[in-house]
This record gives sequence, structure tokens and C-alpha cells, in this order.
Amino acid sequence: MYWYGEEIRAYRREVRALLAEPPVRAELDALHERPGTDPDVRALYRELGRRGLLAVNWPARYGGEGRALLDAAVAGEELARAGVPDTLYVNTVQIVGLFLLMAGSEQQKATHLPPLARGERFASVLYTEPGSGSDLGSLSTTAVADEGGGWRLSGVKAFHMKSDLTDIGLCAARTGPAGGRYDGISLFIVDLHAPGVHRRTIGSIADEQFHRIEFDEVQLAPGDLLGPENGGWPLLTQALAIERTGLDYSLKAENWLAAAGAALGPDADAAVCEEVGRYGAAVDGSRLLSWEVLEGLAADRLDESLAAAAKFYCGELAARIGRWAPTRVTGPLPERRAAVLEAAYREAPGLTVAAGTSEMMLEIVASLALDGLAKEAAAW
Amino acid sequence: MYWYGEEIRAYRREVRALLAEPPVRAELDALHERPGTDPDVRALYRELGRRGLLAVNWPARYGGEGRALLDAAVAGEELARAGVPDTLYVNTVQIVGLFLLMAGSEQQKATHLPPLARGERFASVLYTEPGSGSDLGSLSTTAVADEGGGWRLSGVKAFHMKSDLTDIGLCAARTGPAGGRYDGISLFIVDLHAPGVHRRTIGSIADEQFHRIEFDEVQLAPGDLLGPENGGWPLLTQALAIERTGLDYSLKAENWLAAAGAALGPDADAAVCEEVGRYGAAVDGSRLLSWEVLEGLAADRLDESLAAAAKFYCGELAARIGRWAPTRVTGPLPERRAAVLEAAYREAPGLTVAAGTSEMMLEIVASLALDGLAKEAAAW
Amino acid sequence: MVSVEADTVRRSLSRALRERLRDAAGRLPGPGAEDPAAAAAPTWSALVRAGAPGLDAPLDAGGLELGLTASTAVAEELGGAGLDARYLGVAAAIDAALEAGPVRHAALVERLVAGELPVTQAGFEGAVAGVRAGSGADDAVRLTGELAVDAGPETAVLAPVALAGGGTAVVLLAPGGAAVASRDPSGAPSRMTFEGGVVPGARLLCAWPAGADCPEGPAGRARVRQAAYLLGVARGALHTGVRHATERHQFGRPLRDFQSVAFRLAAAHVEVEVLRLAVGRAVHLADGGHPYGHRAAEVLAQAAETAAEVSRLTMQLCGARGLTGELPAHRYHLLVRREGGRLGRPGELWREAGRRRLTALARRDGAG
Amino acid sequence: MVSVEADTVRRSLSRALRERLRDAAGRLPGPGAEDPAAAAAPTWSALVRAGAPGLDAPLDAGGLELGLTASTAVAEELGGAGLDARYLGVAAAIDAALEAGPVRHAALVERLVAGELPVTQAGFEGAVAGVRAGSGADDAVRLTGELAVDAGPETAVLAPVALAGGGTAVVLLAPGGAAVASRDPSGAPSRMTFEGGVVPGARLLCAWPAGADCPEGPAGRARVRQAAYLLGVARGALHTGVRHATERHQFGRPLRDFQSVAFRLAAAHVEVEVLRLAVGRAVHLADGGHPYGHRAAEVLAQAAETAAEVSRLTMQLCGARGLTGELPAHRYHLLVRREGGRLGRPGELWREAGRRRLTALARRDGAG
Repeated sequence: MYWYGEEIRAYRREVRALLAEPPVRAELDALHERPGTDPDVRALYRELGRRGLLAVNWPARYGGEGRALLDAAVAGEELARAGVPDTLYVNTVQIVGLFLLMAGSEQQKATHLPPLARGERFASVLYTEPGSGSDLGSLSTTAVADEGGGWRLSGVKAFHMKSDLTDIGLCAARTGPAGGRYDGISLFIVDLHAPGVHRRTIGSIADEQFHRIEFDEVQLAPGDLLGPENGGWPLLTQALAIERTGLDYSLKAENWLAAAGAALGPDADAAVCEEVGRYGAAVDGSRLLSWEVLEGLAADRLDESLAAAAKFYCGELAARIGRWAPTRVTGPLPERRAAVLEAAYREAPGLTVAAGTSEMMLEIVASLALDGLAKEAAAW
Repeated sequence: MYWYGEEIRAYRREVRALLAEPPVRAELDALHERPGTDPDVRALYRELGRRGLLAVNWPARYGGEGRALLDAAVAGEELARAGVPDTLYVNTVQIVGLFLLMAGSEQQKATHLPPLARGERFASVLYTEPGSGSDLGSLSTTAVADEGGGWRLSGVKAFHMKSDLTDIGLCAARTGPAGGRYDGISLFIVDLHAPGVHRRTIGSIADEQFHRIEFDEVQLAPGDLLGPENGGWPLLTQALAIERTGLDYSLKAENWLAAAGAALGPDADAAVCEEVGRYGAAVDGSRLLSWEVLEGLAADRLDESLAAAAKFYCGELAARIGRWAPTRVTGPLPERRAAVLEAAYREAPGLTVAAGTSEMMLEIVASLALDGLAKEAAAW
Repeated sequence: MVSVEADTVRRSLSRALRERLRDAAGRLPGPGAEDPAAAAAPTWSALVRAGAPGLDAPLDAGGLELGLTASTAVAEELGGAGLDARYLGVAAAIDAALEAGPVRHAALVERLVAGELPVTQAGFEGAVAGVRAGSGADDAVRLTGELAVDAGPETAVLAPVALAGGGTAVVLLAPGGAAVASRDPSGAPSRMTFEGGVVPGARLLCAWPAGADCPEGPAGRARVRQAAYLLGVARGALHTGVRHATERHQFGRPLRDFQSVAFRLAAAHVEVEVLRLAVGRAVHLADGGHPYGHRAAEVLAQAAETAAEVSRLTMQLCGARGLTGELPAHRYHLLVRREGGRLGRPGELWREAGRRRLTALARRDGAG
Repeated sequence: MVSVEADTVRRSLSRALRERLRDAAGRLPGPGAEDPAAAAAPTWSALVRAGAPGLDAPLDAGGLELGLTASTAVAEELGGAGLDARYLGVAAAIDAALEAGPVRHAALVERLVAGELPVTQAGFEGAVAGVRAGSGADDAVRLTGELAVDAGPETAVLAPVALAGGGTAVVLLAPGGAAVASRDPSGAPSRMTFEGGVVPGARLLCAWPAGADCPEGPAGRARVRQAAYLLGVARGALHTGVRHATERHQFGRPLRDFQSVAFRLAAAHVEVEVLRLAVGRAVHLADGGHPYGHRAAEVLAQAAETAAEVSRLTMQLCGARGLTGELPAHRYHLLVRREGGRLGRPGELWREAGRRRLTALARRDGAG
């Protein structure tokens, strides 16, 4: 993994060439003319989808390119480096898409994946609620079975980004008795254009706004259930883990360090060099960790502890660099660069909270890895 | 408190003059010719005792100078700055002496305090055991009542410094039923020259070695009980709190920073200046915190949370500076200075453990201070 | 002023201000709708009604001469409530205007004391002034260069300018003056561009020690006030964090009952207490006429770092809601960005203070 | 060497060494009785019996040419067991002696590969060499200056010397040579004082990039090995901490069940994993003939800081007993002091690496 083979390098060049095509450039340039806003990037994504840059590792029959997972990671890296806002990509392709591939029925895959791959439809992850953040066991959204074998979904999901314009949601809801915390939870694919779905924006200091979605007796069909009824919790744990390659956070850290570094220049004073040296090694280290996770996923090994470690390390690092970068560069900057760095500062606090708080990640690492370490130590 | 009045400044000058007298200087010089060792400093202490520099704030009838507690702190500061090793002073005068003053009977005070004040006898604090460090509720040393109204003391106390040459010990032992963790504990003043007391050294990487004391059916007289029988726990909590002014730690931090700073010189590079600036402010801040505690004690207010905060802050700071100082100064140094800095490095880890671990201190602050803060916040 | 009164002055001032400022804080708009100028207006009028601009001005300038004791109390309350810091610009401008004696800028001082002119400080974050002053006609001054300013056009700007003859002076730019302003929609400070615009020479208030060695005077006092403001920010953030951790439950327990949360809040509380003592000492020294330049550099650096650290913790505890209008946490986060380095980055301040300390230590070492 | 084999080489080497080193570790004296020379002897003979000195030497010098892959595996195992680092001095001396080609220092290399000459590295911690070399009779070299050395007189010393004509070379001082040694009783490194003593010119092994910009060659390889050693120290300290926290109970629970302990151990574990990956990459690059100077600077700085941080945590968890012979924690604490800055302070290494990165970023930014 320390070394990209020639095949991967060739694919990277291909991706860069596709990203340099005029229709893509035009969409990217248009985005960057509106710094400090939360723009609709669906048109850009359609251009990406047309070029096969979204669902790189999905099988061709679901609209993908049939390439390896590591190729998909390379494409993700290049999208980030080109300045493609990543929320829709991460949610639609990396989380909901990958999860559908892993756990969806044939029917579900055939229905949902191709439009996601083309950048024509988009997906949200709907776990958190106003009253339950890290503690998903306390979620209160319910799906009540009806006579037709379907359910009626009611409750509120909150603090997602871009869910004002997504089309489907991967939603966790209670279907079983109210007693157990982890029993009786099921996962659904919900059509967000259905009657009874109400969306509202929650103002955030970050460029990307939060949204809340209220479900008011939304009708779900039998085919909307993902995995076994009342048996969603283990699946949810798995779904959470595949969010946690850390790669998207590592890429943010890299982008922000690059923006600050370019503004600071090679003649920066010793203190700046020291900080850049330290952050730079950490960024590259975070990438190594993310790739470890990805290599595991590519080989069908889901290492929950490693994934949590990667989310923890990459998220903390990106947050630290996001806070550091704008305060380190003094004096007026070119407008676009200033906008990137200021946005980083305002985005930073969310990075150690989203996709599992740093505390949750440490809890997972502690509970899964320390036993092994204690045994290793005793064997020495 | 930010400002020493003229009276205190005058007393400080007086202390400095006493410390400059030839017999004191001779003892100090002799000490510094044996760097890296754990010397017997009792002769030096006798010189200090003769000059009234030990029990500054004790009443004259107990051998003290009858001055204010803040004067005692000034004397303590000057002793440290003159390079007087502080363990015997802290244990004998600041902890056992002060505690006897607060909680001892008239008879106990009259017997024990004058020789301590003169530097002729010395005291140890005997709480911790091989199996119970922070968790004093698990101590297992027992004192079994005998027919004569006294007790027989058995058990092992460990990890004290200088207890190879002290004369009395303030010892916590179980006198009640084995059931309760905090009930049934009593405090005693134990004669460490009594039959059945066995002492042994435990090698440490720090210059000052640890010792363990084993009590093998040691006879205690009725008058050796300090405070109520079986009611030692609240007293012990109080005794622990008066250990925790943080002043001794703050003084160590100051001494080490001064030694490193003098070696680094005013032409040090920008990175060194930055570190010295940060540590310097923290050292002075730690002193402010210690003086807050002392002012409270002087006014008979024992603020347990503030004391824990001071021990935490001063101990962590001294440990940090102790680790930093020798690695910051590169190249060969004058031998005595090198010895001071290397000893600091080896002493550092103990500073966040002794007199209450940093974790215990945070526990105390959290349990005592956060409620108040929450109320303050709500009132805003 | 007499030192025993200081505590009383601080306490009564804080009490008096707190209620007024609570109203102003209640009227702050949520995230997304922030127009700094509009948001700052209620704060400013509350301060003017309380007579705050004159508290720390000399008696013969129409002030109450209550010293830093008073102005730092105001600053701390503002920071604690997460409110705009323009008050500190006014206090600094009064100090600077009076450096040349009571007469020269008397009219300006009168307007400042009366609260007619909110002032923001800009351009002090680096060691070198970004705006240069050449001479114009008569005693006028011709300005060139750029300045990042985070206030609307209704606010005067106090800024350092590099003089053609060497040295740096501080200039007060009246609203709508010599600059071409552009507002940055991203939330970054706006840019004021000076393309040779001319201001009267009288706007140069006094010399300013750029890249200085622990200055006192207007620059030193401004540092202590900024430190007090950031102490307030740290305290306000801590309050927000503790309160949230007390009210919010997770896994059936208040957040505060989790050891890692409790420990971090306790450690933050200790840091804030140490900062409080250090700021108090700096104020005491300055108001008592003692040397305080070293302390001014130290407390500003310490305050900036403590505020950043505590606000980081609070944002973490408050989670996603901390970024939104549901909790005030985001205010402290944004103020740390805006005010933490306004008068210089902590790193550079620590260097100043550290070099001063090393010099003193070398002297002591040589002496004995 | 072929890259797919690297993992296998490392694994078998580590396994083979571990048992021998466990014996050596078991024979370490406790605190208070430490004589570094005597303590290091069993380690050194275990390594010689395992053929370690020649693993990373070229085939035609009598070595196995297994590259950094092998020597970093040895270094990591030594650090993990808390054992003496003289092996790294030997490996560095072989590299330096071979810079001038296989012939010039052939006899010396033979002795080093045979394990006849333990070597300690000294004087590399600062950017400037403390010993100066003037010319003596014939091609001999006259040394003046001082060196802090933490090994007894039976060990050779590899040290940088400033050449009269400019530049720095590295010299190998045979035991009992040109220096006046004084052993410091405090545990601080001894001082070697050179008062014009003369060594043969042949002892100057090669040029050495003092204060360098991410060097490769002997200096770069020495950095990677030192990083691997410190990775071992970090891992050993972590093992000690986790084990103690698992076995030790407080308030009726294992220490590890306290959230603050669990979180800190988990975070330390993550840091060690990241370091392990980074060291592995540097080794891979160097052995594969790719540029690695930047990575060598980075991993050494990162390893020193991680080892210090993890050992700090372990000492805290082990409490008073960590300072004593009851637990091995103190070994890692002392090694962090002795080895953490041996080839340069982390701060300076980060500067080197950071400047290199800023140059690359500026180039990329300029390019588009």
C-alpha cells in the first residue's frame, strides 16, 4: 500500500483527464464563484456520473465501472483535489451505495443503484435525531406495520447536510416493542419525495447547512425494508463502520494544509515550517491509515476498530488543521483562498462529531483493540 | 495577593540573610558536591531550625515563630530557591506539623511539634500501601485494640521518600470492622524507632529513593490516636487537602525553568523563546493558584476543589518542565546544572502521582466545582 | 485609584452590565443571518447607555478614570456574553488620542467618550503594518496598502500605518473615508484597499510599537483589555459547555457523568481560573503604576490559547447543535477566530515574553 | 531486494530476535544499580550471536544485504524490549565506512560486521558539531572540543566533527583514544573532552550533512533506524501500560475500565499504528531505491514525539511503581530521554521536513 502500482497511476491520470474536460471545469468554476454558500451541485455530479467517476467500483449491471475499491478511492482523492464538494458523493456513493451493494436485495440494487451511479438521484443517511446523536440506541422514529405488509413511518431525523435535495434516505426506525434499546430497529430505503415528508433547514455556521426531515405517517412498501425486520442493529453497526474509512477527512486535511501552505510560501519562518512539517506528516499518516481500512474492505474484511481509529485520527486532524490554517496566515489573502480557509474554520468543529464522535471512536477502539494489546504484551 | 506588601518583602530579605549565613551555606555547598545522590540533609535542617526557618507560622509555645501562614510560604519559597531539598520540609512541617496543629490534642502538640520545629526530629506521611495508591479506601494496615487502651499496628506502607530517616509517622490504619471502605479508619502518630518497625529501600530512577515500612505488631499507646477512633476518614480527607497547595510543585517548576533558561541564554532562537514564554507564564500562574489556596488556609478556609486544582496544575506543569528542560538544552553543560536537569527528568513522572494523582485531582474538581459552574451558567 | 476598591468596582460594574448585555445577547441573530454591523448595534447602545466608553478615560477628558479595572470588567462581560468587541477599539482609540496630551485630540476624545463613534481595531495581527503612510498636501497623509476589516462602513477603524520616515503610528480612519471597501461574502473579513487616499494628519494619533518588546502605554493597555475579553470568551464557552453537559443525556446519563467529559471540563475550569488570576494581576499592576508590559504580553497570549482550547471542548460537547442557533456555543467559536489574534498571534507574544524572561534569568544567573 | 519479501524478512527476524532479547531484558538490573556498559553487554552478545551486525551490510562486506528492512526490525525489537541502542551505532558506522567505497575502510567494516566493536552515536543532537578537527602530523587529525557520551570506555564513538576547511565529517573514535573522559555520577551523559588529541586521518569515515536538508545516505538511513527503534520504545511502553491497566485494580475495577484511562490508551494505540505505517513506508522507499530523505526526517521526529507521549502515559498509569524495578515502565522513560533526540531534536527535524513540503506546495500552486 505504500506504493501505487503502474495500473493505479494510469487510472489516476485518466481520472485527472476526465476532470479537466470543459463541461466539468465549467461547473467547478461556477461553484468557486460563489464562495461561502451552500450551492446545488447536482449538475456537476451529473457530469461526473456521465464520465463514470462516481460509482467506480460498482458492478456494470448497477451502473458502475466494475473497477477495484482502491480505484474508487483514487477517484475520490482526485475529486477532492479538484475541489468537488464531497458531501453528496460520500453519502450517495460511499455510504448508501456501498451499503446497498453489501446488504440490499437484488431488486433494491437494480432499482436504486443505477440512477445514483449516473448522478441523477442522490441519497441521505438518516440515523440521527434531535434527541439522539451518538446514542443511536435511543432513536424514537417509528415504522408501524400496516395491513398491506408495509409500514407507516413517523418521526424526525436531523443534522444532515444536503438532505434538502436528496431523493432517497437510508433510515433507521423502531419497528419492534419499545422496550429494548437495540432490538426492534429496522432499516429502510425511504423515498424522500413521498407524501408526508417535510424538510426544513437548520442554520449552521458552516457553509453547508443542516436539515431536518419530518416523516408524518409516510407510507413504506414491503420492498423498502433493508435487511431483516427488527434486526437492523447489527446491520446499522456495519453501515456505520463503512462510513469510517477516514478518507474524506484526510482529504479535507490535505486540501486545507495545501491552501495554507501555498499562502505561507517556502520562505515562511521557522515556527511555520515546524507546524507544516508536523501537520504534513500527520496528513500523510492519516492517508496510510485510511488506505489500510480500504484495503481491508477491498478484501472483504471489515475491521471495526481500525475503521474507528481512522475516523478518529483523520477527523481530529482535519479539525485541527481547519482551526489552524486561517489563523496562521495573516494579512489579506486572495478572495477564493480566504474563503476556503475561513470555511475550514467554521466546518472544523463538525468533523469530530459527524459519522461518530471522537469519543465514540475511542470507545470502540478501547473495547476492541486493548484486549489484543494486553495479550500481545503478556506474550512478550 | 498579587502584590507582596512591604512587611512581607522585609521578611523575605530577612530569610535570605539567614540563608546566606556561613553554616547554612556550608551545608548547602556540601550537598551540591554530591549530585545524583539521595543525601542525609538532617544537619542542614538543624541549621535552618536554629534560625527559625522551619516552623515559621507555628505558635511560639510549639517552637514556632508565631508568624502568618503567608510568611511561612515566603520562607518555603526562599528555601527552595536556595536549593534546600524539600521533601523533609514538606512532610515534616507543611503536612504532619500543620495537621497536628489543626487536629492534634494539646498533649500531642506539646510533645511532637517543638522537636520538629527545631529540625531535630522528622516526620513521614504514611498513607499509601503496596496495594493501594490513589484508592486509600482499600488500605489494609490494621490497628487492633489491646487491653491497655492502646493498639497493635500491623501492615506495610510504601512509596515514601526519606522515611528511612524520619522519627514519627502520620499513619492511617483500619481499627473498625473490615466491611466498610471508609468507615473504621483511624489516624495515629507512630514512633518509627519502636520495636517491630522494619524499613527497606525500594530503588527508584529518581534521585530520592522510595522506602517501605513494615509494622509487625507495633505497640501504640492511647495517646497516639489522632482524632476520633474509627472516624479518621474525614480527617484524612482534610489532611490530604492541606498537602495540596501545589506550592512545592510550583517551586520545582520555577527552579527547573530557571536552570534551563540560564543555560539557554537570552540569545536563544525564536522557538526556545516561545517555549520559555509559555512555561514562564504557567509557572507564575501556578504560583498565583498556590497562593489562593494558602490565603484560604490562612483565613481558615479549606477549599478542597481549589486545593485539588492547584495540585493538578502545579504537578502537571512541573512534570512537563522537568521533561522538557534537559532535552531542550543541547551540548555539554556545567556538571552541577546538568545534574539538576537530568534529575528533573527522572523526578518528573512522580510529580503527577504523588500527593494525589492528576486523575484524582480532576475527579475532585469535577465533583465539587462543576455543579457551581452549571448554576452560574444557568443564572447568566 | 486605590487598590482595595478594585474588586468592588469590578463587581458592581459586572453586575450592572450583565443584565443589559443579556438583553443584547438575546437579540443576536442565529447562524446564517449574521450581519456583523446589525448584530453589534444593540450591544453598542447598551454600553453607551451604561456610560461604558468613559469608564476608563481620565476625568478631564470627561471620563470616570476607573482604569483598566473598569474597562477590563466591561471587556470580560462582553466576551462572556459572546458579544461584539468594538468597545475595545473605542478604549484603545481614547488611550491613543490622549498620548499626545489632553488638548491635541480633545474633540475626538469627546466624541469617543460620548459613545458616538464605535471603533474596530484592524491590522494589528502581524508584526508589520500592511498600510503605508506617505505625505499628502499640508499635513495630510496619503495611504496605500490593504487592510482586513471585520466591521461595516458605519464603524471607525483604528489601524497601524508604517510611516515613510520609519516607525509605525496608529491612525483612526473615520467611517466612509479614504478606503475602497469590499465586503467578502464568505464571512472572511472585508478588505479595505487604500489607493493613495488622503486623511488629515490629525488622524495620526500616536506612535505605535510594531513588533515590540512588551510595550506599555496604549498598546500594552489594549493587550490587557483584549486578554480580559478573551477571558470572558473562555468563561462563557465553559459555562455553555458545563450547562449542556449537565442537561444533555446520553446512554441514560448526563454527559457530565462520563469521566472523559468530567475530566476535560474540570481541566478547562482550572485553566480559566489561572487565566482569571493572571489577568487580575496584570490589571492590578497597570492601574497601580507598576511595570506590566511583560504581563500584558503574557496574559494576551494565554487568554487567546485558553479561549481557543475551552471553546474547542465546548463545541465538541455540544455536537452538531453547537453549530446552530440552538446553543450559543458557535458564538465563542467564531469570536476565538475573530478576536484571538487581533492584537498579535500567541506564538509571537510568547516569544516577546520569553525573550524578556530569558534576559532576566541570565542577569540573575550572572549575579549569583 | 524485492518488496514482497520485506514483510516475511521482518517477521522472521523479529520472531528470531525476540526470544534472545527477552533473555537480555530479563538480566537488566533495576533502578539505582545501572551501569550502562554492564547492562548493555548481554544485549550486545545476543545480537552478535544472531548475526545482527551484518544483516544490513552489503554482501561483499560480509553482510546479508537485507537492507533497512532487516536493521529496522532489529532496532524495533531492541526498543520494544527497552534495550540499549548501540546496535544502531554499528549499523551507522558501517554505512559511513562504506561511503568511500568497499576498499578504503575494509578492515574496519570487517570488525564491525563481526560484532567486535559496539558503537555509540554522539554529538548529532544539535545542528552544529561540538568537536573541531585541525590537521595533525601526516594525515592525522587533531581534535578539540567536548562531546556528551553515554557509554563506557569500551565502546567506540561515532561523532560529527567540524572540519577546518568547512563542512562536517563523521569520525569513529576507537575505545581509549584521543579523549579525556569523565563519568558523571548524576546519570547525565559523561563528557569526553578533546584537548588536541590526535587520531589517524583514516578515522574520518565520510562527509556528514550537519544541519541538513532531509539527507539520504548514511545520515538518512540512520534516521530511519532511529525512528524504528523509537517505534519499538513506543510499542513497548504501550504494552507495559495496557498490561498494567488490565491487571491493576482501583476502586474495585481494573484501571482500564475507567473511561479516561481507556480513551488515552486507545488514542496512544492509534498514534503507534500511524507511526508503524509511516516507518514501514520510509523503509520501503529507501530499500526500493526511491527518494526517502523527506520521510526519514518526518518519521524520526514523529517517532520521538510518539515515544515520549506514550511513555508519559504509561508512567502515569504505572504510578510510583513505574519508577522502580517492579515494572519496566521506567526503561522506556529513560530511553526517551537518551534516544529521543540523539540524531536531532524533533522541532528541528520538523522544520527541515516542513520547509521541504512548503517548497513542494508552492511549486504545485504556481503550476496551477
